[in-house]
Amino acid sequence: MDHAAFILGSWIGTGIAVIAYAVWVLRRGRALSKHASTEEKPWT
Amino acid sequence: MSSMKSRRTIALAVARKDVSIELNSRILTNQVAPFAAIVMVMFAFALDNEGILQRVAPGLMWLATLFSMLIVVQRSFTVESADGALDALRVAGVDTGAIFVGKSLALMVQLFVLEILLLATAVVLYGVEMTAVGLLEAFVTMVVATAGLGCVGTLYGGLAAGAKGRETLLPLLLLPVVAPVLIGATRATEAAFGSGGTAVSEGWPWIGLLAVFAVIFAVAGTVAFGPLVDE
Amino acid sequence: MDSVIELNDVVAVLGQFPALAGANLRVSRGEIVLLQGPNGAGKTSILRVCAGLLPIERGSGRVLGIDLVTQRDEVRSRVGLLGHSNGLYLDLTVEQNIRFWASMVNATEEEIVRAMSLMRIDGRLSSVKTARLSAGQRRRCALASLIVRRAEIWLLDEPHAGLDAQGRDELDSVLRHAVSAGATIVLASHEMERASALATRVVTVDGGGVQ
Amino acid sequence: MTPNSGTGTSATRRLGVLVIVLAIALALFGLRFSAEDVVQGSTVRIMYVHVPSIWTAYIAFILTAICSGVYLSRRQRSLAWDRVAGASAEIGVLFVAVSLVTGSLWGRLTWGTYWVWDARLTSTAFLFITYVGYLAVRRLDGTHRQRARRSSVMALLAILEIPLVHFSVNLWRSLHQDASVADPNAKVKLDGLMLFSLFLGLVTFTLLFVWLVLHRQRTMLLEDSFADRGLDVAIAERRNEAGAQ
Repeated sequence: MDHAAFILGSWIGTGIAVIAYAVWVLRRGRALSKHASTEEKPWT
Repeated sequence: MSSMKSRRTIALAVARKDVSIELNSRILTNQVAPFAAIVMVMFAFALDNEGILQRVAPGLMWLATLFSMLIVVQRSFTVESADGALDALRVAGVDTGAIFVGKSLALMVQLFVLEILLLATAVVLYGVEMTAVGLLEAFVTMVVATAGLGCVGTLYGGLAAGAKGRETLLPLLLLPVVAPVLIGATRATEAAFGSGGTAVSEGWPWIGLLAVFAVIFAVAGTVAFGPLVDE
Repeated sequence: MDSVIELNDVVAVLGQFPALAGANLRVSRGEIVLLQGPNGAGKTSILRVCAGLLPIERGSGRVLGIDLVTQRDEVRSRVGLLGHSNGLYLDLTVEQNIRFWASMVNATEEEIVRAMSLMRIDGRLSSVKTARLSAGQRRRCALASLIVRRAEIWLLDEPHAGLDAQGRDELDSVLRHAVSAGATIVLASHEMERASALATRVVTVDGGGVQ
Repeated sequence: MTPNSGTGTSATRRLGVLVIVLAIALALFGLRFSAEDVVQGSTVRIMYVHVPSIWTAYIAFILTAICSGVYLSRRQRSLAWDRVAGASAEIGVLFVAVSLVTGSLWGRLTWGTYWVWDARLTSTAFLFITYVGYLAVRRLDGTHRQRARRSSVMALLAILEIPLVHFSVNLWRSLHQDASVADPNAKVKLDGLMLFSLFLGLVTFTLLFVWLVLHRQRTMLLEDSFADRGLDVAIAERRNEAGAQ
């Protein structure tokens, strides 16, 4: 059904956008913190 | 110790300086005004219908003003950064609020001249007809809208001046902010022109909106200009 | 000791480049200090830090007893900086430029006339657009605007550059006169011979620090 | 996941798991359990992602403004405020984009068109562009402090600008009530389960936002301190220049 495509499209689109952003942030954080000392990571 | 003069004197001196620069270099009359006029002609090509042109003349006039304004604002800060004059002003401890007011005033004068020209172009090319009250309203609209545009243009122009990659930033920052001016000034001018059967009296509330805009950004600019241009 | 300039381990950054990497400097009132060193050593940056134009990233500094980190704005009105650029409006005439600067402070008509004649930019030159001037003439114009501003500390970056022999002599006498009137001068120059004759002290700058 | 890797802590990991569980529950309630709307039919299901995303965007921009204000008002200016402001704005832009896209899909179903010049849509588009501009200002070159000062002022200016744009767009639209499309503000009548699903959506997205800000803000801290560390090396090199001459 046409409606179903739009509804699922908006849910999946939202999910992909959020997950892609979250993955990008996590990976970047992982890559950077590999070279960081403990003092540079005050949350640990 | 060099004692600073009052804000007002400095602002007027800065404004006079910017106007003198324009009178000496004639960039506005020789380059920006012809550009604005050609934009009005291009709109006529694109729309290709006298009835429509007459109807949308106010919107086109203000769009042409905004596009030309981008050029005038950039020019206004190119003269400051060409030989480090803005740096020199800052080193001299000149009050940035006063610089803001002065540059805004000069920008307003230049924009106003441009708008008079665009209004004349609209009358001649698009066949706009106005009553005496309509002309007065158009005039008031131009004054109040220009006050707002001058303040916003100077504020964001100062941020976008100088270092590389900033010139392209100006339209992105400036155009969303001036949306209320485009809306308000276009509606008020429509009333003044009587486009689409609007009565002259319908324009005044929009002029009120323009006035609110001008006041808000005049105050905000005086405060925020310093931190934005400072390195 | 009456220090008017005091820099302690100052680090200053241009983009990501440390133009100053721990500079120390002390200047007393009435001195004429010459900064000398190779190109890119950090002479210009020291002057710009003292003028309150370049922020201090690390370390501390005081000019005329005012903190450079927290009160940069107050420093600015009391120093005059002549940098590589002259701070002129190229589309204005010489006289319009000087008068504009004069209108920023309470400069009298007499001061304007004196500054312009001292720098030999009165007469025919005064009504010429600064864009059409030679480098030396622009320099003189910038110095005149500095005189009009009556700064307590003069920070001069290559003030002799572009000046002819006569212009240099005149500049030197202007500087000496300024010092006798209570100013303090820090200048960076390549003109070792001339500048060290003028200077009361020579300081070597290299690698973003003072040696 | 090994402990102390990346920008996570046990708290954020627990929060992350909670968000995932809530998201699954939201999908079940929104797409399966909740009823269809009397007027809008199944299209109302888009609401459960659309409304929470614009809600989150508003929270994000409010947080950006608050942090910018705090940054500027403190005597001892801490870059941490600026980083939270930046992280929040970035996530806000993401969610405005999401709500614009889902909104236009919803609009295509209910009004038959992707875009109408409705006041709310138009001013949301302006909101989006304004914060794209804010992020561009953050990327201008300069030191961290310059970035922080400029962008904080920009964030506060945006707070002035947005109501003004919103108000004028509203005024503009109020004169042009177009009868050809369905009223974009038609009220959806929500029953208990639908209301619950919507509420679940708001909670899920808000917690998701908190999780994202925590991580993003820490990555920004790492980015900043790496730039500073580069500075230490550069300072050492710069000092050696003197000896090499």
